[in-house]
Amino acid sequence: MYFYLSILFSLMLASSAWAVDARTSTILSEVDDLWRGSSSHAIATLKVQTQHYSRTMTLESWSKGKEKSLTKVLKPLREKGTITLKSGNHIYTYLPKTDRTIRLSSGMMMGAWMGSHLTNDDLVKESRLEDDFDAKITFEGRRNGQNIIEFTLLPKEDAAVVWGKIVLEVEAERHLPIREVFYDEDMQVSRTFTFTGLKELAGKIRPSIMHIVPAYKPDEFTEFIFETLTLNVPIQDSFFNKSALKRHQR
Amino acid sequence: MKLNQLAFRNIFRRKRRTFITAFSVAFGVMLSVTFTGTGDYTYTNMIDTGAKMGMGHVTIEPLEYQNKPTLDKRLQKTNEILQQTRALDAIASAVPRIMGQAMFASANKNVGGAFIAINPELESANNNLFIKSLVEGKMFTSDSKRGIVVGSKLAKKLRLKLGKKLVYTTTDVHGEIISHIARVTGIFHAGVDAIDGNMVLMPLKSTQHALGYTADEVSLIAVLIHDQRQANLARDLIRTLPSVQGYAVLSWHETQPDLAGMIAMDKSMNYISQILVGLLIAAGIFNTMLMGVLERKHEFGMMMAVGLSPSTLFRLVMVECFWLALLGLMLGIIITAPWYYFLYHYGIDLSAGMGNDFTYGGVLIDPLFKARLFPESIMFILGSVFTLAMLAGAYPAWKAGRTPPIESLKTI
Amino acid sequence: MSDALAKDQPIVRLSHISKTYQQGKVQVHAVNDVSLDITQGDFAALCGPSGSGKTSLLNLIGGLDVPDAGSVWIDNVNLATLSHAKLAEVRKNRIGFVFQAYNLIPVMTAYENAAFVLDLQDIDEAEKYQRVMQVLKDVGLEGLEQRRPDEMSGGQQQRVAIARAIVTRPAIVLADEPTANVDSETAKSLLNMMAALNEQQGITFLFSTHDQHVMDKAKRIIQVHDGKIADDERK
Amino acid sequence: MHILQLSLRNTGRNKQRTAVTVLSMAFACAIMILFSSMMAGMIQGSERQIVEMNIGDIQIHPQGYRDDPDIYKRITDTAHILKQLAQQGIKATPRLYAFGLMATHGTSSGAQIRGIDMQREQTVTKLHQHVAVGSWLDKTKPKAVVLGKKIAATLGVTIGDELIFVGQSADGFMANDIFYVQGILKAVSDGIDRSAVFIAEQTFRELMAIPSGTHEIVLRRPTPQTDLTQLTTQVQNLVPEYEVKNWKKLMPAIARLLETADIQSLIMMSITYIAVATIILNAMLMTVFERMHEFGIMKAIGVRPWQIVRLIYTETLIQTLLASTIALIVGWWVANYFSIHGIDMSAIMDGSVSMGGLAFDPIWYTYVTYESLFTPIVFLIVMAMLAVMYPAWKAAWIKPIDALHYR
Repeated sequence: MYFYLSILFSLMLASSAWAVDARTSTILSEVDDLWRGSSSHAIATLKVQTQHYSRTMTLESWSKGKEKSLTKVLKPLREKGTITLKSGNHIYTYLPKTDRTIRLSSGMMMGAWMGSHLTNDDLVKESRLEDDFDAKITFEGRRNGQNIIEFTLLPKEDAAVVWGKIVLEVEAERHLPIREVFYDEDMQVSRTFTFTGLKELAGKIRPSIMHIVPAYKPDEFTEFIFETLTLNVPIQDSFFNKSALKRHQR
Repeated sequence: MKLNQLAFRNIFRRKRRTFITAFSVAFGVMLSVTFTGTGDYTYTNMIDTGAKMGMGHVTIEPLEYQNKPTLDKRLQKTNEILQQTRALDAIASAVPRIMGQAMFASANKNVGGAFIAINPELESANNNLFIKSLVEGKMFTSDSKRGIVVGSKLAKKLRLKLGKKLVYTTTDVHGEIISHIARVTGIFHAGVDAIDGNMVLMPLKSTQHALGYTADEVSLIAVLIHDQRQANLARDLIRTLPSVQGYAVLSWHETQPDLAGMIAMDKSMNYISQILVGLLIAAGIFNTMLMGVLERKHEFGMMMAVGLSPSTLFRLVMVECFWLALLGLMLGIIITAPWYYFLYHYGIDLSAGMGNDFTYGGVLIDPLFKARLFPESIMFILGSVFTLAMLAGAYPAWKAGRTPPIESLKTI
Repeated sequence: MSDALAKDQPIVRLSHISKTYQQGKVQVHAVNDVSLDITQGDFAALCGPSGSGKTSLLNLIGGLDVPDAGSVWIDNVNLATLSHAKLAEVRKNRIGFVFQAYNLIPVMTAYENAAFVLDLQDIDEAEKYQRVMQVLKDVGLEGLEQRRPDEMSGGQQQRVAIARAIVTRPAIVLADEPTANVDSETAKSLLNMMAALNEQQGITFLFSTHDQHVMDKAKRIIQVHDGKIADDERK
Repeated sequence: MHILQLSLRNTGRNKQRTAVTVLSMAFACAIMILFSSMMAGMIQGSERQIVEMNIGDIQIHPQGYRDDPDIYKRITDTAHILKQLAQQGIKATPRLYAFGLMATHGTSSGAQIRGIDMQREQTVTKLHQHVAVGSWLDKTKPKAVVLGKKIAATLGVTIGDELIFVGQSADGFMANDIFYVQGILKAVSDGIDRSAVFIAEQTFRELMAIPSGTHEIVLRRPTPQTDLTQLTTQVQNLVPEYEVKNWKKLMPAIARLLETADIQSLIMMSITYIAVATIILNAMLMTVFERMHEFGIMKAIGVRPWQIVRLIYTETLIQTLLASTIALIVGWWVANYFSIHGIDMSAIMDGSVSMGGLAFDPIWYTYVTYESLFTPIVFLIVMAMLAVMYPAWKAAWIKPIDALHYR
């Protein structure tokens, strides 16, 4: 429905505003910066595998800052031209089949996003991670043949998050994310994000594949694959206007 | 010798007939008390319970809130309205509330539901059903930022326990989507799935803050009154207050049309039943009175022979009927009192023998067959049974006066 | 009250009265074209076998029944012209009734039974007491005023009935077989008492009877046969 | 003289007394018949309304569907099942469900879309008669929807307005389409009022990419007399792999509510029966005691006590049978009248009424059952026989001399 891929990737993790020690802050900022500039343009593939179906989509997306993003479906043909716009707290969907734009209500936030294992709410929420968690390094050293740093993110008392904690592993040297595990309040694993497919994107080596497995359905997954990524592209704010949605339709 | 005295002696002489007639009347009292009493109890119980589930007997709310209860509609002079409302005699309590829809999420699941934001200082088990049915934990305090009391079914769905957190997502006053965290301080079990699986209570102050309301803004004011039957009166009274001008003031009939309809249906059933029972009682009294008159044909004939006029005879029988009815009422009170006492205090448990999974928990439908009478109802019952007895006695009395004396004398 | 009336002016006048009853499928001509006058001071007996029409005649005279033909006059008033209530008035004020048996109000004492009609007449309390006590004394029931009917013998009950009939000073006392239900000794004393009342107080009596004692005492004997008057003889 | 003959003559002799006794018993009994029929009518009527409106008598679901309504849990051999049910004379209809968003002019609401087989649905439920404004779905308009009362209010739509549905189809794609409001229902049940959107089955299948299978099969008893539990078992045996539940299991709260009403009416009935019993007792006591003198004479001329008991009992039987016949005819006639014409209670209640979230009709019909007809009759006879015991005993063993003076 709506896909602001860059925001998803970057803000899932961290931000520069962590009120923690300098080193933690620095590394998390680096991770955060991996996919995000002041603005971005990307083409990505989304693969969803469930018990009932598997599907592949190609998406094109633009973002500016944290609050604005626009995602358009390129493939398959059946959904081509579907556009999702996130502007601040508002989410709009343009449906080419009906030629109508719909604003999503709060009640829809918990719906599955694009048939994947993420909810609409996940995408909105993650942009607030930095305000919601305290981070600290809980492990440094070798694990699974790699030198890693493990961060544990604990939600702040007031934070509107459902997780008990988030554990993030990054490569010790390049500070590239390896794995991010979400725990529920009883500290049971709820879902796991794995980052692979290192390749050069926007002039730097970054993971290009994000693989999400829900703990309660281990046979299913959702996967994002970056095909291209350009950071800091010039985009007008008006690009993200609701009234501009129809214009994007080609 | 006065008719009264004569009637009295007749009543005492024919003890069996007197007893049977009085018993018919007494039974009428008992039946009416049972029917009316259970009705009075059940309706009051349902109405009060309904009122305690959020809207009160009388609701002060923004115009159009009834049709489309969205969070952008709100009352703005809450304190002023509260002050003026509480000054009215009929009002038991008036409490500010915010009611809205929200999504509730835990790490496990998310579900849609509704919240009621309350000020726990103003609310208690007496005016809030949810507080009454709290089964675990306790109510949050009025200053609580994150306290939340959830329904048992909702807690189960989200796998929540006391102290666990819950994220609610809703739309604030500007139409923006907002999310906040809350921690479970208590769990209530009202016994109705639609409520236990949907409802949460939240602190008014923090909810106002979260939604962008000022401290003087709420969705509605729920007014509870001492006697639910005065709801429309109270509503009209409140409507005249200067502070509520521009707002809607509705009684429970309007805010809970389903309940009002159901009660109306049940009441109409009860009326019909009562009419039938009334007919039965009248038949019983008529029967005994008529038999009594037929039996005494000879006596009446002789009285008429010595000069008693038909109208005097009619009066005599009516006076007897009057005392019989009065006696019956007294007997009725005597036999009904323990029965009523039993129904009042214990009731008959209708849920017994109906399986263990049957938990009503006092909401909407009480599994107890209980009775409670309004003082007016008592007067009404005694009055109507008495009238019934007198009416049933009228024909036999008339008949007694009409029988030609010669006919009466022949029946020796 | 009778002083104003001439001795031979009839208290009761029956003029060609007839009465037919339907008993099952049979028509019974209980009274068949009877004309009769009863005058002040009569002590008359209607005699005849049972079924001859005596009781019917008494009922017609007392206004308890209405004749099919002819008219009944009491004090020169035609009963046929009176309403139920007026008829009750006449019975109350002008006629005293004495029946065979079961003729007292069971819930009342002897005094109250005797006073019953006076009660209906709204007589002043003191006068009532005086009259009732006098009458009870006259019929020989002094000291039994507070007895209930079921506490008295048949003769005593009949005395109460007679007391009740005469206490209003009626123009005539109608007595239907007054001695039929009592033994002969009692019957004799009842009759003597009534004869004395007739003699001393001039009360007019009309009995129906087939009792020889009564007939012997009667000053006028009216023989009734098949609803007709066969003979009317004054002694 | 034969006792029966004597009793008959006695009964006929004092017509007035017999009439008063018989009529008062008949009256009480007829009222009880009417009352029982009304109670039965209330219970049965409520049940019928619940069942007819939407949920049917029995529903078949895939295992676990009700706990977690997942569009992938489907009954795969629907056509086969429907055919088999039809062979047994059971009417049934398939249904499909999915959740999504209904949106219009800036407002939106979560909705449950319901794919309906228009033809079959009409044979099973009365939803199509419950349209408040507009009309029910019809075949010629595949893009038409009928909405629940409250969701229509939430969306602020009226007939002819456009609605956009967005959801996720079974193949993971986005399901979206434009629909037009064809009708808005009256209050049905809370769930339907708040979120139901009815669309044609074929439209649903195309929209949600579900070419086959159904989520629910709803069926109705062939006749109202069919035993529900038995039929449930029968259907379960037919489709052992699916969950088969009757409405009482599907809506336990309502079923309990009706059971409670049943018990309540039972209490009311027993109290009322006691009232009737006093009438009968009264009538019997009066008739016998009034004739004590007569029984005294009979005893005096040598009739044995048991013969008197038999005489009284025979007379009582004659009277109660007379009363029963009258009561049966009158009670039946009145109850039957109201079962056809109904008692209109709309004067007391306005419009349609819902109870526990289910809509009810303001016209109350009686329901004449064998029970409602004969329970009062049997009760009458039994009560009369019991009631006459004491006076009969008294009459049989009284001393003749006392009886002659009996007042």
